[in-house]
Amino acid sequence: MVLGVLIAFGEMLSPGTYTNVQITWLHLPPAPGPFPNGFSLVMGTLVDPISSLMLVVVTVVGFLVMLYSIGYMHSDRGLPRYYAEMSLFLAAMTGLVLANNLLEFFLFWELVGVCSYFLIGFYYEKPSAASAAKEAFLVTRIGDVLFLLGIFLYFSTYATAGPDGGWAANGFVFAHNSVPFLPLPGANTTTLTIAGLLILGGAAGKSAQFPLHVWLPDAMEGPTTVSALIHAATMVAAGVYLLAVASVFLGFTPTDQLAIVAVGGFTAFFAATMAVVHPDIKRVIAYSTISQLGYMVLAIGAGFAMVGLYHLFTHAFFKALLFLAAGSVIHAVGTQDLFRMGGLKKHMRLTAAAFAIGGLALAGIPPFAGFWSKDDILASVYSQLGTHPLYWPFFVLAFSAVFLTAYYIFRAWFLAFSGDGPRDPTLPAAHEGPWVMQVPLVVLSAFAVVAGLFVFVPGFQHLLVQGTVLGGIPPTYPATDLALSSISVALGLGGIGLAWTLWGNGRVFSLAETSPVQPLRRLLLNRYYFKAGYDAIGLRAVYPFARATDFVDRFVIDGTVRGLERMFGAGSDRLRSIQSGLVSDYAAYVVAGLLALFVLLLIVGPYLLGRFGGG
Amino acid sequence: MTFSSFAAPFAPEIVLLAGTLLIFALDVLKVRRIEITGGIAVAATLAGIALVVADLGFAPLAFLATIPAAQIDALPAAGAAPLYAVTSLGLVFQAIFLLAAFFVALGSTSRPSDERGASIFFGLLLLATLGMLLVAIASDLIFLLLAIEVTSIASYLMVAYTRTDARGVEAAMKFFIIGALSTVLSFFGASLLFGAYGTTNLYLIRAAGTAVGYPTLVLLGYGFLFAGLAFKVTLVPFHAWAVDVYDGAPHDVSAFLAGGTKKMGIFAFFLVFLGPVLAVDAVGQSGYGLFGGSLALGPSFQLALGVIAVLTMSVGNALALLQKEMKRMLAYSSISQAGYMMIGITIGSAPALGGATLQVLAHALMKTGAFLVVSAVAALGVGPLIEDYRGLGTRRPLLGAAFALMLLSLAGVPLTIGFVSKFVLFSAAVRAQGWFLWLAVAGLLNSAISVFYYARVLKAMYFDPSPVPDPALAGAVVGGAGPPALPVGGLGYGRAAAIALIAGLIVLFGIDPQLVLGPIQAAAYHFVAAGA
Amino acid sequence: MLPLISIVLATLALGTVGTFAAGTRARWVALGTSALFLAEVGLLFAGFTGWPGYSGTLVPGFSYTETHPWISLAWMHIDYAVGVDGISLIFVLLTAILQIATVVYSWGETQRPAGYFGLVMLTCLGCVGVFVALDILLFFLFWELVLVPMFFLIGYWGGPNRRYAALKFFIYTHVASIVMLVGLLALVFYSGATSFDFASVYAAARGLAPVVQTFLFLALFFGFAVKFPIVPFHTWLPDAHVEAPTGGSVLLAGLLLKLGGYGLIRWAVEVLPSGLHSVQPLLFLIAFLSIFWGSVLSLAQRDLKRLVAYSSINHMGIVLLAIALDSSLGLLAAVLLMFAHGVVSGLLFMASGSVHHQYGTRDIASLGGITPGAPALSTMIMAGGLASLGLPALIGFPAEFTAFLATWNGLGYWVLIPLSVLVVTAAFYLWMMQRMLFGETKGGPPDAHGLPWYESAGMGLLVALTVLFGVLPSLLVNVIVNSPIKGWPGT
Amino acid sequence: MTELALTGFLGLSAALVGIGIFGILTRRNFILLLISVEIAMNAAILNFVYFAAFPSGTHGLSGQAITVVLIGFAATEVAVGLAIVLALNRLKGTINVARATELKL
Repeated sequence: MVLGVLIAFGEMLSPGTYTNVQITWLHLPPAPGPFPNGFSLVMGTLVDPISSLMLVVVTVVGFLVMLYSIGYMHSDRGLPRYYAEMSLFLAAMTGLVLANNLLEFFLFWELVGVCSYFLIGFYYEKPSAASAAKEAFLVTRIGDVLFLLGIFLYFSTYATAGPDGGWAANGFVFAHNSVPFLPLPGANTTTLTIAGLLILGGAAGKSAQFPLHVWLPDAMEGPTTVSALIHAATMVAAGVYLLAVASVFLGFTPTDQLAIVAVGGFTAFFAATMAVVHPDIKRVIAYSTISQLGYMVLAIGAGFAMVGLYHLFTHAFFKALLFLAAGSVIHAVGTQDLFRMGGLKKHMRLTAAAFAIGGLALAGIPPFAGFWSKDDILASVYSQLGTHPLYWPFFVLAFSAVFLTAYYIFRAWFLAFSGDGPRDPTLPAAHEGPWVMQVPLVVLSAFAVVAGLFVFVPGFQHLLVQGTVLGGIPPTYPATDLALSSISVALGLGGIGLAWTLWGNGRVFSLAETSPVQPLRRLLLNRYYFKAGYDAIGLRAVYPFARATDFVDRFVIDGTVRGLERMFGAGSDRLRSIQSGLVSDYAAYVVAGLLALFVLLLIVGPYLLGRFGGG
Repeated sequence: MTFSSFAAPFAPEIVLLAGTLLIFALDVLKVRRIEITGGIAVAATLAGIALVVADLGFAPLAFLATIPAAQIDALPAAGAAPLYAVTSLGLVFQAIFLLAAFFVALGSTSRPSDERGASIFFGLLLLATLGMLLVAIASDLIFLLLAIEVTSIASYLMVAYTRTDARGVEAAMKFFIIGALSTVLSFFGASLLFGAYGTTNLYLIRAAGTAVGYPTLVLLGYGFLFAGLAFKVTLVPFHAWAVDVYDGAPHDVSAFLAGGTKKMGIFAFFLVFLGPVLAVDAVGQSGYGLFGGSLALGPSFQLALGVIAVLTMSVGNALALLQKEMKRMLAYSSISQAGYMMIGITIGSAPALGGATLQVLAHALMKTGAFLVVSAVAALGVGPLIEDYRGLGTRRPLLGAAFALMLLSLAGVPLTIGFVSKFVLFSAAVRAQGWFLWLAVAGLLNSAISVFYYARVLKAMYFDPSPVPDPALAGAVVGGAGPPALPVGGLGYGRAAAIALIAGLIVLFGIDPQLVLGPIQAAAYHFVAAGA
Repeated sequence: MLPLISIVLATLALGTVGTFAAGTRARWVALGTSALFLAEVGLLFAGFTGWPGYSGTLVPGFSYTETHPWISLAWMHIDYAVGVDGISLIFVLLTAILQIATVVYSWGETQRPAGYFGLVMLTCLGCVGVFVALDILLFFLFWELVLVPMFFLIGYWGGPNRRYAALKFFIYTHVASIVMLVGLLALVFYSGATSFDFASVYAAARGLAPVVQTFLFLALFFGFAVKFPIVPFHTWLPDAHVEAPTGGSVLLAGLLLKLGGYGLIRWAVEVLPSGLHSVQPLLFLIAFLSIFWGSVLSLAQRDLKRLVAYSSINHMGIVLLAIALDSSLGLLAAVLLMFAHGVVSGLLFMASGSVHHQYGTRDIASLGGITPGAPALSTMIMAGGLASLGLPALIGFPAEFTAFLATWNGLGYWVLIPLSVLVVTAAFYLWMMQRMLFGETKGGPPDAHGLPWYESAGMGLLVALTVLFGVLPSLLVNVIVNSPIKGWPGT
Repeated sequence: MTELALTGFLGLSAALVGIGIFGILTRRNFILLLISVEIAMNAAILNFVYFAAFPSGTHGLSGQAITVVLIGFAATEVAVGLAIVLALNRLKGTINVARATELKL
């Protein structure tokens, strides 16, 4: 961690210096055919502004979560497994951040994926956990496949249009300040568009963007610490990071950008809606994660990678904070159901405060971290509205999501902490966790307050700008638009207000069964039936199809084989009856053979030979 | 000419004749112990082998060579009509015949020493072998046919020599009737050829070629002759007798019939259908033509042969496929093997002849060995059905291994002579190109199918649990329920030695085929060039 | 220089004989042989160009070549000709690895150990022979030789339905190799070569007319395809695998399937270029079919071994695809894939064998939550599954990555077919793990003794290699590309 | 002799062969079978006799010699046949070949 932070500060002090070391991983020598120059795949590390930024996030949050785990997991068997997998994850994540080419990026990308698979399934005795782990792996796998194909497209584009002609001998290393693909003369724009979309697909898988978002809420089956580290701060952010990297080193076509904006904007709103009604504290936060990731994607789509990364940075802290806070709540009361909790703030002041800070940051209330970054995102998108009319709806969606966000997070807060005692009396008496659990809360709260202000540290903003240099031209940082930000703040406050009126002071707002919005609520509770749909595809379509194929395999293909076998057998049996045992028959065969011979010699032979010519 | 110069080419024949007479004389003198008669037979055949191999130019035995190398493969003076001619290929076949006879004799010495008619058996064995040796040096049609008849008559009697076994006698009856019929056919054919050519000498017939008054007679003659010889070689549809005879005959006799006399038929085919009428280009590529010319019979005969070859191997396989009795299965398999040999005759090129000859050698070894194993196993009290062999492989590892080896060789698995012979034969077929390729394909597919029934035996021997009580063990138990125990776990020295030797040769020739392939190919080239 | 390859073959031959003779101490002899063999392979590598530590004078291409006349007639010359290039060397290495792993894994074999280990030795001998043979007859001889021990392994040590499976395996593959033999013979004689050795056939085949090449290629391909196996000639595989003893399955999947791929590369693709060219579309079709079929079928399997067997079909389909691409990258990918699949499927079959020993069944549905009971075992299964579904840093990844890259490069968007099948592959492995390893414990407690040390040792070795070559694929690649193919340094 | 004669003789021997073969195919009595064989055999023997008379020069064994040999051979064959008949009769109590079909399939 310390190292990570040091690197980051080093970058701040001496912007524009890049460390890049690499080794050849796989080398195909030049050979005639499609690869005249041969090509090599390398593994290397590239430390540049944005990677160092990520590094800070990964290491700091990682450290704090590990610290927190000491308290949170203390009573858990399989601790060694837990720490091993967590460390492996941190290692892989660091590798991903430092990767200096797409292949290596993909390699670690998969590794963090499998770590998350293991950690989600940490309580593998629980069938739900096991299946959630599988679901997460599979859904992200879909994204990975797209990502892989995207890599191929970039590689082959590089092959045809790359500076060194032929397949890059340099192993497709991200070349800083060199021209990215996009402006590259001769690069096939359609291919690049498709490639961009495929990359987006990969990112969507990892960052749980619509329509591959289903896995993230279920991933909450894992320990809360895992959710905090992997499914809030770091791994899920990898998708966003990928998009940022791609936008910087590869570049997106306008079409790609529109698609990215669409996905981001829609997801931001879509996920928020689901969070509004959910009773499970962790899942609420999970949905908010999805929606926040949507914001980042939106920003990158609008062409402001640095802003997206900035939000990623701040979000990492306050979202981790929220999770850890929720964790200590769960640790205390042993349930995740908001409707059973209540009045916790009496016993858990620190946690309540931490959660509140996190909530405020999330809701984008100044001066908390979330405000600045989210505000910049909205501003940046607003500034780009001119580029394409379709930006409008998604901007509006994202904007309105601010209100929902504020509402659902504080709904959660009120449900959990306000009021005078738990709604479910059977809950154990709540109490704060040990110091190892409190310290991270404090630290992260501090970050959640101040992280947003970093942007005013010249070095930091420079870092962002430098990091996202596109084709040698440093991008302009979006100007803050006071009107816009005031509206968003107002929305946020409005959301909080609504939450207070419905849920404050232990009030429980229950929607009348007859209410016209009831179906909508059910729709939201069932997550728009997405998961159900996916399961249906799996269990009602694919598996029966597989069974059918199996049937064909056993009875048609193998049946043919056995059929042949039987045919031979039957033929042999029939033939054996000529062996009658009566010697006169045998003599008859001989004479018949003699006659047949003459037929062959005099008729068949000459005919055939005349037809096809002799031997 | 002096007797010695006259007798020289006949050295092996004379040895065998002496052996035969000696045995019969002893029989008259009531000396019938197997140790003696069998010993004589073994000695005679062994001596015969030595002499033949010496004549073939086997250096270590050179001192035994009786025929001046110049006389071997020598073409007679134009117009001369010798009754016999020594060809190197003929010598090779003699060696094969003697080898088969030797193994049978050796194996048979392990039969109960007071067995009735044993001495007759050995005498007839030598007599039959003598006839085969004569076939191998014949160069006159009548000489050839008579030699064949010597063997035939001897083998009729061998099949029935016990005179008490109903199965044996029935077999002999069938054997005799079909045999007599085909004898008639061949002599009738010969008579027609005599009519067409005014001679029965193969050289002269070849010289005359197509310059002949009555081509129709020639066609008919060769047709009848073919039918007559096909009986010996058990070509479909002239094969039906073979299965019953091999089945009914005493095991050792079956071994001799399958491993020996059948091969005589093959060589007769060589003489009648290849030697005299073969025209060969430099590389021995087939230029086969029976009277290319007026009736253009050559190609059409080839076609007929090809058809019959494929028919033979296919029918043989098909019948063996589900066969339940071991001996009948082996009989059918040897029918199909005859089909392979016919491929070589069909193509008629020197390589093909070589391949066929190697196949003959391989088959002689494998089938003699297999039937000897059968008779050994039967002596242990195991039944005739394949399923009676259950667990044999694990109960009698060595015997089982030997039998497995022979079956694998029959199936054409590498490192056995069976593989090499098929490989060479089919190589020759492919090399001949044209429609001969399809002969190779047919042959290979058949050998693939044949794997099934050999594998079935292996399955029974190794994978199936052995029956209880296990007869395969009873034989070995001294004073057990089975027959009195013989040495070598109930096998007896002779059988054990014969089986072991054959197994050894199968592997030896499988690993270093050049040993036999070299001489055989050279002989084949001479044969084709010299035209018998 | 030492005739290393002959020494290797001799080692295995003697080892086989010794093992058969050794009775109850057979396993020691087998172990010794395998160790010696491995050491000799090490020597082979040490002296091979392109190997990191190489400091010799060998020219690239075929190394360690030996030629001794064997059968020489006026019309055909057959040599005992052996030698290795990068590709064959890789496969020899694979053989050595799997042999020793199998021997160690089967350490507890009590049923006629002499026969068992002897047959294992014999199988490996046959495979090595196929990989090093540079003469058609020699190649075919070893090719056929492999069938026999496998037939006995399945038939004697196999499961309940072993007899049927053994016969089916033997005949099915034998018929195929017969067709292949016709092709090989025709290859020699139609191209006018009198010598059967690789070089002269290779040279002579250039003169063949494209149409002839096509037919020859098809004949050879059929022979190899059944070994692969590719749909629809694959049905012998599941039966053979399910019935075979664990060691048998390992060798079957790890080595025998590779014979097909190797033969295709060495004797068809290399020798009959225009033949390959004209049947390429067919090959692609078959490959896609196999990939799809194998993967989807695995999804439907309840028996762990059957599942792995079908996944083999899927992987070998990818191999065929890579070979059919006829590009240097494709070739590289194909060889990598085969090596990877050899190790991984070996691991998986060992694992399923252990599952069977421990729980008395391989039925996924009736097993569950075995992780608490047998953590080591379930780790092995997970490692195998993840490697097999192409997880980075495991051996499967570089292979599949290159394969798909090559496919994209050669076929463009057709690559979507195998790529999308990747998801299915992941699906059935994950589903298997979820049902078998996780969830509530079903299917009774594990065997009292737990996982025997030798079984975990055998699997551990393979896991280690999976990781090693997954992290450093160049160890393999540098060797592979030293082959006289596709204008690689070997040429 | 003349063509006519030749065709006549050939016709005769052909007839003999035909009769013999017909007998072999139809008779069930072993003795009768033997006789049929002999009839057919005589056709061949007859051929040798008169083909030897043709002008077209006779090398090697002349037809007559062959004839003598063949007659002798035929006698031995019959002898063997009779031996088998006896054995058959003793063991099966019949000389009807149709009764001896124990070996089949």
